Amino acid sequence: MKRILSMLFLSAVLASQVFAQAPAPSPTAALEAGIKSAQSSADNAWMLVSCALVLMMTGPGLALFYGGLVRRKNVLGTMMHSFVLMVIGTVLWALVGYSLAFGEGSPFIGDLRYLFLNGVGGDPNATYAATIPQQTFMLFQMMFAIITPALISGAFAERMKFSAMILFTILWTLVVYYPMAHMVWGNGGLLNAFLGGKVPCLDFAGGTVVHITSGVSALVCAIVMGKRKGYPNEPIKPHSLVLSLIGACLLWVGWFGFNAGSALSSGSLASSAFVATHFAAATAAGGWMLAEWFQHGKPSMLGGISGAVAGLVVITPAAGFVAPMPALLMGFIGGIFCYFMVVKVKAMLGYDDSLDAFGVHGAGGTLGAILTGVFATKDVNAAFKDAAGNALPVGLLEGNGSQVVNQIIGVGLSWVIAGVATFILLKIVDAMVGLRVSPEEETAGLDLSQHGEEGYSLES
Amino acid sequence: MKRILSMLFLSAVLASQVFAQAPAPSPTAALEAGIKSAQSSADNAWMLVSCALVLMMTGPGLALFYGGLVRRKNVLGTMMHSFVLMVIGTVLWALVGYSLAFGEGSPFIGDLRYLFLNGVGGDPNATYAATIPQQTFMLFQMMFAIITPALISGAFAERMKFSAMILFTILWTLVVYYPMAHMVWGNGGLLNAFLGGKVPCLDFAGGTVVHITSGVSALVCAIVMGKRKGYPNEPIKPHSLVLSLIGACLLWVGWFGFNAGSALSSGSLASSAFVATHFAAATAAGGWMLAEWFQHGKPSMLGGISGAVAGLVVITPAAGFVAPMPALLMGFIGGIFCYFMVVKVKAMLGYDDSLDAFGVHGAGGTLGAILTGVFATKDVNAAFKDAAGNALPVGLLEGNGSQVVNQIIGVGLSWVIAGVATFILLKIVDAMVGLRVSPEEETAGLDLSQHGEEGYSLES
Amino acid sequence: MKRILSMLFLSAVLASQVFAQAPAPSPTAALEAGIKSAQSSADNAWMLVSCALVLMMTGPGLALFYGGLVRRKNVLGTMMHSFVLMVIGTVLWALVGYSLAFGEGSPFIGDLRYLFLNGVGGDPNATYAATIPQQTFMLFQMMFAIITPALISGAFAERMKFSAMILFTILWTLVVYYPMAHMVWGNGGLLNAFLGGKVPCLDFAGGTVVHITSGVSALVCAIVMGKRKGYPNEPIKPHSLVLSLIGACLLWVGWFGFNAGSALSSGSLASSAFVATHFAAATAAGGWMLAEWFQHGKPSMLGGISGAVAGLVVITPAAGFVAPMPALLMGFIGGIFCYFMVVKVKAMLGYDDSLDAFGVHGAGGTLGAILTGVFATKDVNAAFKDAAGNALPVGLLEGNGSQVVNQIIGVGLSWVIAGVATFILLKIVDAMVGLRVSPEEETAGLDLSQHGEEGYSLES
Amino acid sequence: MKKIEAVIQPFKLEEVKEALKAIGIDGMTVTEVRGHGRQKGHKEVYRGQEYQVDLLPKVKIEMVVPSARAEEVISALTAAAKTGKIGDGKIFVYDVVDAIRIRNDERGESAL
Amino acid sequence: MKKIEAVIQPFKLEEVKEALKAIGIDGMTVTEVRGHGRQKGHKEVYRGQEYQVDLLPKVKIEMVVPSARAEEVISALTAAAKTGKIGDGKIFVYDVVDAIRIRNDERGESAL
Amino acid sequence: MKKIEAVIQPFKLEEVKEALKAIGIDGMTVTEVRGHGRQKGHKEVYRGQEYQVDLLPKVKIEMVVPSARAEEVISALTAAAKTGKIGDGKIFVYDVVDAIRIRNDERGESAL
Ligand SMILES: Nc1ncnc2c1ncn2[C@@H]1O[C@H](COP(=O)(O)OP(=O)(O)O)[C@@H](O)[C@H]1O
Ligand SMILES: Nc1ncnc2c1ncn2[C@@H]1O[C@H](COP(=O)(O)OP(=O)(O)O)[C@@H](O)[C@H]1O
Ligand SMILES: Nc1ncnc2c1ncn2[C@@H]1O[C@H](COP(=O)(O)OP(=O)(O)O)[C@@H](O)[C@H]1O
Repeated sequence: MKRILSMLFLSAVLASQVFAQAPAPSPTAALEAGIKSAQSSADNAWMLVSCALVLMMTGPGLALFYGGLVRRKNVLGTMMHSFVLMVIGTVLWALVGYSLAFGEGSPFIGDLRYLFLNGVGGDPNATYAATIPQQTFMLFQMMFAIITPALISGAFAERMKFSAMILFTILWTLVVYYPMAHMVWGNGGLLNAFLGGKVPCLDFAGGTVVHITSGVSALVCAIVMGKRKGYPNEPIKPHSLVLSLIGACLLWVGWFGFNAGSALSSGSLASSAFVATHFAAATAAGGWMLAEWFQHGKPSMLGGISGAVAGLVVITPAAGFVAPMPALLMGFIGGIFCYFMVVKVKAMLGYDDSLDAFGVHGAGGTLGAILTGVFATKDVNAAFKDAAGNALPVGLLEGNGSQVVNQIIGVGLSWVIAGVATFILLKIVDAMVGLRVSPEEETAGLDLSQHGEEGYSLES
Repeated sequence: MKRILSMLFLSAVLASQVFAQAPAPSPTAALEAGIKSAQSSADNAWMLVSCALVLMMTGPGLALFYGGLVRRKNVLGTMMHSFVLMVIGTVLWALVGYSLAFGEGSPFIGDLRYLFLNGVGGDPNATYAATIPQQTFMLFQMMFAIITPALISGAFAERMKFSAMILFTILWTLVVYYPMAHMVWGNGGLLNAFLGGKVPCLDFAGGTVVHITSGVSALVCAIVMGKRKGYPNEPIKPHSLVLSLIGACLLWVGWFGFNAGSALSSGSLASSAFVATHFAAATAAGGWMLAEWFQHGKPSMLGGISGAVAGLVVITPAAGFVAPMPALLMGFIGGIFCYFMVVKVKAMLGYDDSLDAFGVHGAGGTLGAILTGVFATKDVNAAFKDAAGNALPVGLLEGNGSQVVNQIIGVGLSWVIAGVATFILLKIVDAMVGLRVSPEEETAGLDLSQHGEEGYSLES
Repeated sequence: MKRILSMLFLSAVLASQVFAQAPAPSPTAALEAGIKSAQSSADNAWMLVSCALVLMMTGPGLALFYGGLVRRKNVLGTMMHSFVLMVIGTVLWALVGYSLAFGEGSPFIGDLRYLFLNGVGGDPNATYAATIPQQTFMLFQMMFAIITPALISGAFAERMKFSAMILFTILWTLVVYYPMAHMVWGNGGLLNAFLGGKVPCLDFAGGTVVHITSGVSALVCAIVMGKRKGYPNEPIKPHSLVLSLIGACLLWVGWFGFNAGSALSSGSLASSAFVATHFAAATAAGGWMLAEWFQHGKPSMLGGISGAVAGLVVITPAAGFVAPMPALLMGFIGGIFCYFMVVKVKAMLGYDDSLDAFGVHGAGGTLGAILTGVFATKDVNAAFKDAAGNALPVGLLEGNGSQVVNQIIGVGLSWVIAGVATFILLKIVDAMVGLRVSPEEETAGLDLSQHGEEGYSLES
Repeated sequence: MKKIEAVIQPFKLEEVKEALKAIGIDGMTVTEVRGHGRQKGHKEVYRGQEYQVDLLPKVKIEMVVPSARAEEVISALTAAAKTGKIGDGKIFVYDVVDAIRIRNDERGESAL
Repeated sequence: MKKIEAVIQPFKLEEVKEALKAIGIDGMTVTEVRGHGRQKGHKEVYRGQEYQVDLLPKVKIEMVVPSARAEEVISALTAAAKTGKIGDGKIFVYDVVDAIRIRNDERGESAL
Repeated sequence: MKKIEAVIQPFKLEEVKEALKAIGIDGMTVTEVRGHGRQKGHKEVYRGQEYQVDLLPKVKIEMVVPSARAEEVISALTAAAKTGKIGDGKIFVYDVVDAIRIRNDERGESAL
């Protein structure tokens, strides 16, 4: 690649010499090319970093967050759920996923123009991101397709057969994720607020596509699969909150790529989304800990990290649309709301969502998607314009009440699709290979029964 | 945000067409706008990454480094000190901190113009960073305000009440950090070498503001709070040097954002600061291990990571002012000096600075601030210019002895402010809620007594 | 640095005013300067991040990956091998390494023009990277020089004297790494495909320089040093696959800096390399796990992460030359091939390569280097051009069979140099300080015997 | 006094504890142990290397009780710990010469 | 010979060790155990789910000593381990039939 | 019945297990312990603070066997565990009053 660079350099030099003599228009064109290249390199630098950050969210981030919350005997089995998705999610995406999600096509699903990434190269796809190579855009979106199904695994942790998990994940990605991604972000997608969707639903980084779909599916999984042996009578404690803290912090840091990266450029919109993301994470962590403090007299580390993740979930759809102070508020509300869902509602309804994938992602995603319709403002993101190009009000507080309605429609649709599809898919997988490990295997733990290895061998 | 982008793209296209016909000056302006945008995006890309890196230093970096050094029963309580600052430090900063630190105002403290981040948006604040959104600058500085008080926690680890820690931290941030940050980096700050300070003190990334303030305050905390039960008679060993190693490495990596990010742009100054930072970390780790090798016949992992952190501390104020070879030397000196402070001096004086926050940050920060006055050079950073715009000598070795004096004044001021304020604040907090947990709680550990949870549950 | 920035800003402003009046050519020059600066800042942003990512691969990445695979009593000793190289590799590089590797000079080794980084500053070195400060290029290459010898440590883990390890590492870096780096990447290097090498061997990011050299040396180390006490009769299990998973994921993420960073710019070539890297890692992890599934009925976490690393190794030399689909294929082949080498061949030959540094890096690097010659394509990287500047076929599949021959020559040379030199160096070191710890020390573990500390103290 | 030493399946610990509390026995000491017996272990594979693990995680419960209550404790314990499958574990009974409560130097049965 | 088995508070281990060394007893084996007795445990809460932890960390010390020295050991041990608070722990005494030093097959008291 | 309790060097566990299997003893319970005796410990240094570690990792093996087989077990065990160096460990023998197999309430020697 070094030659390439030196040549690029040479040409630059030559060019500059040319300019000296050449007539007016010519240089302008050359300069514009130079500017375009610089702008593209700048945005691409940030987007490549964002891709890396979002992958880091899944591995090791989510793997650690979830892995620390289960019992020692299931740590590898649980981390494997995240890890194997870095494999499956990637291959599916490369073969068909990108095309089904971002190919033109119906309002519900993309066509096959990008099958095997055909035609996805170094040039930008101006429809989606005009200043970065389409390959970068493809990579970034792939990282989302990897982590989303991984989030579900929190619901069936400690009891699902590995083969069943793989089968379910593949089907779910095809049937739920790709269509949802297309509807919300794909060109012509039903809910796409920017590319001609009938129901313009604002979802900056995946409140509906990522969190509601995974969270609601998690709820269905928890109900269909039933409780873990001994739950809730026997104590089932996190085996290492230290691992979970590492994971949560990496999720927090990685989320900057997730949300600020969704600006698909490194301009001021990215900075704004970065601010909103961090602020919401902080106040949500605070909110959850305060709730604990009032209820049990002690704020806990588990509460703090759970709250932080909840806040990140809540702000995800809003990150690029809301100002800093509303972000602080959204996080705080979200932290307390998810605390309530996880601690009170789950206990009431009595399902066993092992790691609270629904209580955090489903509940938080729903809340966030709706609040986005409330707090979104044209000062941050002039999402809607009139013919004359003047920015129109975006959120409820700016006087655009209809947006909340659109948000609710988007939320409802996500709930239905995720819920129904997941139920059917689980039944299919159950019929094919069976969903649950045997009681003996569950007692022995997933690490030994599914993978033939142990997480720790600390005997000296 | 996608629409925004495509529109940006469109306008670009249109523009270029315009140029074709338009008269000479017009295109130039348009091109300059394009260049400005590209330059800003480029610098912003690096700065957003730096923000993420510096947050990563606190969580999980510092949380792990400190968490691994305490006993198993205090691991969560210790990590919580870092984590809760990601909450408190953020909220305070958003509400008043940024304004108090970087608003215009007296030489000692900023005014309230940026209260609630009022007016802090996508446009640059040319006074501080002309090429990046002010929101990015605000974010970057916030990450410093988060980690600084977290560093102090090393001194009172394993014995401070959580409520007292929170109260103290809030007060300390308001009374010590914001004023110091304003004095050294704020417009018109007393010690600001670039924006009209009376005493031009060079501090590239926080030798005085971050490390001396936290380190000296740590010393006062250690003395005021007294020793841990059983110290130094009973063995109090790090419960997991593995965690501490992970933390130290993440601190090392994150520090590139801390120091090279302090260039507030991604030009060659950032590269130069990056080099200095890495070189000093490496030689300091080497220096500390060699000292151990001579003294105990064995270099240790704990010694290596302690040395690396010491080197990073020492180079922090100098990173953007010194050449590579001096950086190598500063690190080496710093590693050995901090080893001496931690191993010999602490033992002599007999205070219980649990995790050596003073020995590393206080001592290292002081040494680094002074050596900055010695090794700073105009070849790396033309900090001072004469009327004609010619670079003047910067450091002692270049013949500007007065700089060392200025550095010492800055150091002295930091020591006094941090020391006195911390002492008073501790007395206030003690009177309000009491500083220390009860002996029973200390025996049981902070995890159970303060948070009602355990770090590990490894029983199968 | 703030003054600098504001001045930069000022001058920019002034400039723009100047343009208004000034005659035609003048502004163009000024604009070109602005473009050059923006382009450089953009590329530098990505490259600084890449430097940080590659350092993160060694610490904590490799330290954790290897540290988790050994027994508890050797965890620190093993992590120390990676950590101490962050010290040694840095100092050597700063003093002589960069010059020996990238100075002009013979086809085999560079000259001393850059001794002590003399003349390595903020200006680009156009020969290697025309758009970034030479200091950045120097940093990036240094990170490679740090991790390469660290990879070898997997072979002699759990039994080598620390002093011997340091001595060997220093000699190996001087005698093997610097010459190899110069031959493949240095100006005029024997194998340099872009800067006048006699045998144009394609190695984008270090298949030969990094992986074959370290892997083959690892094999020699394993054979010369002999087996660990009790191997293979007594069970020697990884003490924490959780640590290894964290490490493997950080290696995966860091490798984006390693490979995509090797584009030395943040243009579309970086994106392409990023895609290839991620795809190969994913399919290799899948391939290894499938192989296990067939052979033992269970895919394992250890298998998954081993496969991922194998895939990253295989794609390293090819990352900037191959299209996405071939990358998927190369990874898959690589995963299965390395599984076969580690599980079958090692058992057959019976040497004790503790952590399979050869089976993964030696074998994978060799396979990757050869496959690069097969799948490289001008559509991704127009490596070769004819006089008229038309891109010539690059890989075998494009009809350039000779490339495979060149690749094999490069591979052969690397094998010979690494193998012979390592053998001799080991003998020298053995004569000087002895290679192995005593049986008692080996039983007690490296942590206690070499460093006088323990990895964990979990007693409550 | 007798010492009742039971080696049971870890997942039975809760039940056994409850059963003992039920009959008024709440002084006990629990240890994580590994056991070997009729129950065959499992296979672990690391990079192709197979390990037959024949020491399985068990929990040991020790109670010192008045000789009179020994039988009662044994049957309660057996009932609670039984699954009927190989690996349930064993109970061993030993004589105890004396017992002392450190807190107040009480001795003999009153110290239990 | 007698076996003295003491279950004590973990934070008392150092003191007890010193006390025993003081009277010339330096052969001992220490085990991390969890104990249940009069001392009430603590509550842990994870995401709202409360767990009453009633097995508390204790340390078990075993020493086999000549019967003649038993009482002396017991009192030294009791003195050092006592805090006077519930949870101090217990000492149990057992008869030992024989002792063997593996290193040199010595038997009986001389093996201790 | 007798209980054979052996404290050995951790790295000898495999050999000892094999030796016992060889003579048909496969019921045993193993515990990770720390021991103190003639064998001097090691020094650890953390940031200049030195700790003399005098509790060293050992492994405790407990077997309850028919009295008749005690000697045979002891000699097999001693042979396998011996290195001749200080720290090899000890074997203690105790009387066992009774044994119960939880699975089927078998009692006495047949329960072993
Ligand atoms: N003779 C023995 N001495 C000491 N412990 C034993 C003995 N026999 C069995 N055990 C313990 O009891 C556990 C269960 O014994 P095992 O034979 O596997 O099942 P079961 O008791 O149902 O026959 C073993 O793992 C071991 O810990
Ligand atoms: N009957 C018993 N058998 C075995 N261990 C016991 C018995 N009673 C108490 N212990 C051990 O002694 C510890 C302390 O006993 P506890 O009743 O809590 O306090 P105290 O001894 O001061 O009354 C318990 O945690 C348990 O480990
Ligand atoms: N009197 C004793 N009571 C209980 N355990 C003992 C006794 N003496 C030794 N041990 C155990 O045996 C181990 C080895 O004893 P030590 O004196 O170090 O070596 P040796 O047995 O070769 O003399 C000790 O670490 C300790 O665990």
